[in-house]
Amino acid sequence: MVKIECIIRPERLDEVKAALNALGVVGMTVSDVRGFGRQKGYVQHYRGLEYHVNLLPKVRVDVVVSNDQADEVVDAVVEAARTGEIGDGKIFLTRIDDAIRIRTGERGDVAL
Amino acid sequence: MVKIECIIRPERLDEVKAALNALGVVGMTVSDVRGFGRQKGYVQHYRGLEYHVNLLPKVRVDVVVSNDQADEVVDAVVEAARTGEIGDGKIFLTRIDDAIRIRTGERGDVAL
Amino acid sequence: MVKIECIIRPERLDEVKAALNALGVVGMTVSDVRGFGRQKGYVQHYRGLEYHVNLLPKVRVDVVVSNDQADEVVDAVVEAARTGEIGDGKIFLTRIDDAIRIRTGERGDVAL
Amino acid sequence: MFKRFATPLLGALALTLAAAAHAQTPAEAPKIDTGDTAWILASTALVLLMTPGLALFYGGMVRQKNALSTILQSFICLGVISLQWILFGYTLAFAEGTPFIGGLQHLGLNGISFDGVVAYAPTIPSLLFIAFQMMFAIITPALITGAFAERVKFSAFLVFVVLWATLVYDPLAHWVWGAGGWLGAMGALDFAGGTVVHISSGISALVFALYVGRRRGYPDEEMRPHNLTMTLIGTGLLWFGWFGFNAGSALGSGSLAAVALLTTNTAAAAGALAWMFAEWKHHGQPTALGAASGAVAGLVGITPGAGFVSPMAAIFIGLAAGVACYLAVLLKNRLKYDDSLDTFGVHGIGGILGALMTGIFVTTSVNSAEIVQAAVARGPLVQLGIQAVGVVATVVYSAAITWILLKLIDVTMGLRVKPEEEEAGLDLTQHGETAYHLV
Amino acid sequence: MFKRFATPLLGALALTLAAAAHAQTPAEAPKIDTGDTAWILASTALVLLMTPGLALFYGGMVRQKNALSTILQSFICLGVISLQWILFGYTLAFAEGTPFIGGLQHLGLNGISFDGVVAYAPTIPSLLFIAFQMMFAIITPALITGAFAERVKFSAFLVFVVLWATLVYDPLAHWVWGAGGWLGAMGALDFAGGTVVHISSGISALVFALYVGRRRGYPDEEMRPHNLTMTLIGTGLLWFGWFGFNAGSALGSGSLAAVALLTTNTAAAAGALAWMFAEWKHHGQPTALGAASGAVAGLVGITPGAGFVSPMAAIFIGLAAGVACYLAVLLKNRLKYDDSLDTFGVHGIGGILGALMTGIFVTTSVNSAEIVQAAVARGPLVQLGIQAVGVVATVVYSAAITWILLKLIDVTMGLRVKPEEEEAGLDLTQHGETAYHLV
Amino acid sequence: MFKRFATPLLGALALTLAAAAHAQTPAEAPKIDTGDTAWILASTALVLLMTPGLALFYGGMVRQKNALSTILQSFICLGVISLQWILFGYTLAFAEGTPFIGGLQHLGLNGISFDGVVAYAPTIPSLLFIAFQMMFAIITPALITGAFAERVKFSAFLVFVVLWATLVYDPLAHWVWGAGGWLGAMGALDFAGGTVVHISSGISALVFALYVGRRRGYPDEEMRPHNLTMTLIGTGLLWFGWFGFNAGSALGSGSLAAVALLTTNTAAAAGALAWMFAEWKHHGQPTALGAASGAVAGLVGITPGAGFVSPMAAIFIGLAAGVACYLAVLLKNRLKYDDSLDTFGVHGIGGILGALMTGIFVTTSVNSAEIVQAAVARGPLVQLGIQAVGVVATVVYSAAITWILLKLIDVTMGLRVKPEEEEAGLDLTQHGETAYHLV
Ligand SMILES: Nc1ncnc2c1ncn2[C@@H]1O[C@H](COP(=O)(O)OP(=O)(O)O)[C@@H](O)[C@H]1O
Ligand SMILES: Nc1ncnc2c1ncn2[C@@H]1O[C@H](COP(=O)(O)OP(=O)(O)O)[C@@H](O)[C@H]1O
Ligand SMILES: Nc1ncnc2c1ncn2[C@@H]1O[C@H](COP(=O)(O)OP(=O)(O)O)[C@@H](O)[C@H]1O
Repeated sequence: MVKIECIIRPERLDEVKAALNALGVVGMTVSDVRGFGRQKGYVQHYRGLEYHVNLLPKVRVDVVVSNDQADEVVDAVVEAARTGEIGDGKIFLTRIDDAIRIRTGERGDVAL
Repeated sequence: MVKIECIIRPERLDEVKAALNALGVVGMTVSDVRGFGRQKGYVQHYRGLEYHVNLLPKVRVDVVVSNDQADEVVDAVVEAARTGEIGDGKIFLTRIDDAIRIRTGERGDVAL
Repeated sequence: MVKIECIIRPERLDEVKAALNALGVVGMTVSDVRGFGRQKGYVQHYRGLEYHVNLLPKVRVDVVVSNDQADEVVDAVVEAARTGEIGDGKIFLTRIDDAIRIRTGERGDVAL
Repeated sequence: MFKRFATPLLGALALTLAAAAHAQTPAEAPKIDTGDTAWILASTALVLLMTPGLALFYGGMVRQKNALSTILQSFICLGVISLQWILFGYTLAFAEGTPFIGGLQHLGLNGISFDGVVAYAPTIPSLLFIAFQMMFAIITPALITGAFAERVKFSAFLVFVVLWATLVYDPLAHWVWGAGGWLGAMGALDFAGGTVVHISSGISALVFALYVGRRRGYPDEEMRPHNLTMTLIGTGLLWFGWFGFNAGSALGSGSLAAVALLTTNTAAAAGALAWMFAEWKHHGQPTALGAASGAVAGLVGITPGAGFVSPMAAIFIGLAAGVACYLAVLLKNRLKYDDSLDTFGVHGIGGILGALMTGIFVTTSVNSAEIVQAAVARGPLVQLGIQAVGVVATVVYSAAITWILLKLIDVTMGLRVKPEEEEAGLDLTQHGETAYHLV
Repeated sequence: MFKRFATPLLGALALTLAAAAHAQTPAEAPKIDTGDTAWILASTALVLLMTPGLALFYGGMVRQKNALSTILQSFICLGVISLQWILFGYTLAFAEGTPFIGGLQHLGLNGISFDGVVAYAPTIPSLLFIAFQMMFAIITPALITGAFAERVKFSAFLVFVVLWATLVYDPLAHWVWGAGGWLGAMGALDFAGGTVVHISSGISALVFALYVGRRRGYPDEEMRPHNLTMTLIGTGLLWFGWFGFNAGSALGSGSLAAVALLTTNTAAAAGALAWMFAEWKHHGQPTALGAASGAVAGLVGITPGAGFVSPMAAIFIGLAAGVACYLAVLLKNRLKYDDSLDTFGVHGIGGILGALMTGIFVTTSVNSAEIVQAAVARGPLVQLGIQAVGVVATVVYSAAITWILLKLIDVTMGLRVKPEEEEAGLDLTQHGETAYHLV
Repeated sequence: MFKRFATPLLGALALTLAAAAHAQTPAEAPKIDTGDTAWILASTALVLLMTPGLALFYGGMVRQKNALSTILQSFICLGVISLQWILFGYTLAFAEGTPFIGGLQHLGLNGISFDGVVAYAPTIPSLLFIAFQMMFAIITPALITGAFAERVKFSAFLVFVVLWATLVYDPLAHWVWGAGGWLGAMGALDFAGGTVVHISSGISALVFALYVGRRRGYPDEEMRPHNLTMTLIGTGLLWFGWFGFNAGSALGSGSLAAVALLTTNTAAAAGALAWMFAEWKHHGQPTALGAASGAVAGLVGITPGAGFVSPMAAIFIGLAAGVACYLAVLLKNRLKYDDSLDTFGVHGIGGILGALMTGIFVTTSVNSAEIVQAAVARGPLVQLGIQAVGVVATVVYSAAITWILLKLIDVTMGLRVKPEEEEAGLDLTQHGETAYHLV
């Protein structure tokens, strides 16, 4: 099993979700994060104090899939999340040793 | 070392925490996430516009434990988080290569 | 590639960011989490009901770097995040199998 | 309120007495006074604002998943009771009738002259008296919602509110303030609604909380207020609006309104300090929620006596209400029934305490109306007894009718949401909305 | 408003008529009445508060990234129009002039005596009349901001607001309420601004929404309100402030103000229930946002008739406004133009409906002023026709001038922010701020 | 305020003069006017609301971990000072005494008749004058809390507030407004509290900020406002309440109140625009926080002159206050002392500027009271000198006493929380609460 961790632009979440559904991926976990990278940030000012904001809102989508599904999922995410501008984000792949479905106690690929 | 990543229902967090404490697990990290899966969502309407909400509030609990403690932790979480209804969530296991306690610089199992 | 997952005190984030930048690390992802550990919490009371709060606000910083950069990054984080008091947090290292830059489709170290 | 100066002898007599009690009004035919009217117009607006204020006060204390449903329960009382009142509520409460309920002669405001006055308030327009009273009828059922927050069906709630307003509030208002009402005729004092508003809602709240049962997970799960800044905004608006509630109950602009305003503010201040210091002593820390709760307790406590007691007495009443309501809330935590936002603990206890203390502290130096002179002549012990009769009657009647209504609704349409709906929150499951989408 | 009783025959005549229409004022020289003044002072404060209330009502409905910019757009109207009004807006609207626009004799409040009165309101200080009217001039352009929320440059918005207030609001106010204004002279009734405030802003909103185009992603992306509790606080403040808006438009304290207050409250209540039940029936669930929207629809609907119709008629107007505005919003969703926060659907439709219904329900039992007697004498059909002329004139004029202004601004300075700015949000890109830093 | 027309010749004379200054009041025995009373009742409520408004204004600007503690610091002033005032504050400020402090004859409202009047305001009830003044005494110490937000012990704060109100506010109020107060006798003009409220709190704020030292991490760490929508709600409530503050200071309902209301609104508008445009020019972007801060600066600036200057002068005062306070805040950032929420920059600087400008712009066309005629007769330069004396005296006295109080509290009970408490936030460590539990 592989965990595919995608850091994407918040406004691409709907597309990514749709793309994954189209592949038959039935589960994912989403969280709000802030990203720092090449994308330049914003200057904020509050009563004359300037703050440089370089942590930008991003969304992180974690999908765990079986090894053989990994490649098509990565491709689908790249396509759905890409705008071509700096700040589109990253995908990281990690090996998952096991997965358990809490409801049933099932383990392995069948638990996804 | 193993990272045990549990996606659970928010309302089971207290039980899971208690179960882990009972096992002598002294640390964990919790975050708010939204999950998509088999559990069906809700329809929201705002001035006649309908939105289907299928990202449901979940809580993610990350616990890193030594290899030999992993199984009992998984079992404890499964028991504490289960309601038997769709949406109880998943547990994912990943190998952790090293852990460092920032305060002391200690490494390995002793850092947990 | 290695993912360096740092759970730190919120108030040390600026220092950690600065330390990473100084090393030439150009990307990281930050999220708000709550941590449970040896650090003791607080008692809250609402109209006479007491709640013990032992999930304390922490910040999680994820940095994926090439294997050879890992050690200096860990050292830099330890130094920047340490206060010497209980609750300074942990760093966990995980092997990352691949990274993809969504904007370009690049893979591997070059995608970081 | 001035209207409670109206005696059981109706019509002209009531009118004359009421007029005589009003310093600025000559004994001749009543005439609308622009200054009196200006203050009651403003007061009506102030009391109106208390319902949104209450919505925030309560809304901040529930969990996020029930924020909107809680706010809406208060808010929609503005919709439902505004219509109920002009259609049939006003006539049931204030038309001449039996000692127990008003007649039906003013159904749909029938027979109310749009540019005349009513005997209850001879220097302000009739419709203004009706509108001002309406605001009291609106907030009273809204108060009850605190007791059953986070677990009741919206449809059942709507039915309950209409029936409760009609069968509990309107008769009680008639007993105390209506022409010929038996409690008023007996000499029970209630300046701005200690029995009619606070005891009635507080007791009904208790009955409702007991009937409907605890929230799932209570008291084991942590149920922390989701937004205390909202509760504090609400407290500010309630305090502000209460000036209209109490000082507006003078039904005119003058010394009596000024006294009522000052006693109100004083009791609120004393209540806030009392609760906060009690908590500080007891738990080691003073809380913002405690100070806010104490302010409301003080405001409740002074309501029946606002225009009858001196500012110094108001300090005492406020302190007593703050401490008593704090203890009542502690007791609830001990007994483990689930009056979620402490409507009984604050409005029930505070209202009872205030009603009784009014009997003790009433003084003609503040208000020289006949009804006050009579009370003072009776002496504090006798008056305390009369006040106690008012309290007991209100408690028994409210509790009984509320219980019957709940039973009725429960067997016909069901009262409580399903467990999984309660778990997911009422906002999503009853209303298809969520309060916040903060990225 | 009383001021609309002023006839085309100016000066002394207008004054006499206005005075005569006012029950409490003897026919002799006008004298400031402290009670009338007290209520209009309070009303001015109440209407002032509506603009922050509107800011919250709107601010809660946008996405978080535009919360501050939306609130600021309303808020800054307080800044810009307050100055515009005393410098030249007031004289354009209310000085004697042509039937179409006021003269310039009161530029910078020139010639206004600081301790006298103006003919429009002979029992309150001149400056108070000016200040009260100012609050209407402030909130009207703020209403429009709901239509183009989340996509317009702040600089362009500021220029638009000043020009719109000067070229649309001020002339329209003169037509209807100004000395010699042609619509007023024709007998069109508008008690508190149905045409001047709501139709003008509602129609301009529609034109603006069509001109500037949809928000990026609309209607495919989900655009949920970021904080409905804020919208509900705003609703509470609007309802509260509207008592000043409508009952203050009696320009004095007395029976007329009382009627207006009661009709206002009644229509708000009926509107809230109507929208909520329509939605319940249609979507299966009643929403808090629906109830709030309906309340505002009811308030809009009653505005033109608040001091002309009975409380029973107000129920009907409120119900009709609630349902009609709900349907208008559904239609928008169908037609897919992007009037983001439904300014047209609520203020345009509600205002038109109310203006017409005023012609039907106007009655001398509520208001016996000459202008009302004339209207009743004409009969409902004729009066409906007159009202329709007022509506059509307002629609055509507002639409035309708004379109010209937008074209002008667009070609000179640009109207809309860049796509990437819209994506990142106006708070960050126009103002360098973000609303929340919640850990 | 009218009360400041009272001369050093006390008793009957003061009363006669005050009465004479009031247009609507005949020279004969004072009589309560229902219209005057209605407006001051409403004004008292409006000023009350300013304290919750301030709590939100400040609460939104701090970091989330200190939201409740900041709100509570303002809020609890309502509790503490309400009691302080009726027990001994009022008598110290307003009873006849020396030129420097009032006597003790009205301790606990002793000797105040509940249905009479006081000489300061002969047409409204005595208790209403006392209640109205109380609201000023409450908000003034609350203003100071902005300077030391996020780092002071709650217990130390409570002690400070009581002592400061007693030893700084009460004497200053006596100097300027009290019967025989030396600044008033000298002819210093302060309509609604420029010196008494704003300079005193602003200077004390500066001293407090310097004494207690910077927040941990300031200025290196980012300390962004946690909820600017809350700050904007607060601004709206402050603007609204300020109508009571300034126009209520006419102590009656009439032309003077109307002028004060209009100058107040005008200066607020001008201040908002001035700050916003200064920032736009300087930083390239206009901010909502800037507009809000500017509005408050304008309101502060007009406070001493609200009933003495014309609306056109108010534009100038508002613009000047907006720019000056903006520059003061920039200077603070340069000097790096930590007046956290800019109480000195806005209230200190704005108050001084307003007090001086009042001397220049005062005109009898707005207010023909004797004190104004005397000021105008002296000529602007002399009056400016008198105003400057008032400013200097207030600055020196407030600074000295505040410093002594802080020293005293610091050595006895400690002033500042522990570093780790400051890090974790005052909400958790001082109050055992947190503001939000948003899932
Ligand atoms: N080395 C890294 N480790 C973890 N997250 C990263 C890393 N580099 C980038 N990110 C995440 O990816 C996001 C996009 O990166 P950025 O450099 O701005 O653009 P791009 O991916 O188009 O080159 C960042 O905001 C951050 O959340
Ligand atoms: N493949 C997956 N990858 C990541 N998270 C998943 C995956 N499948 C499910 N989840 C998470 O688990 C939660 C529960 O899954 P769901 O299918 O609704 O119920 P169940 O686990 O009972 O079958 C989801 O809301 C989501 O957060
Ligand atoms: N076993 C663990 N798994 C995951 N997170 C942990 C674990 N132990 C500690 N943490 C995280 O590290 C934080 C600090 O741990 P704590 O025991 O309080 O202090 P210290 O690291 O100084 O010993 C915790 O709040 C928690 O977020």
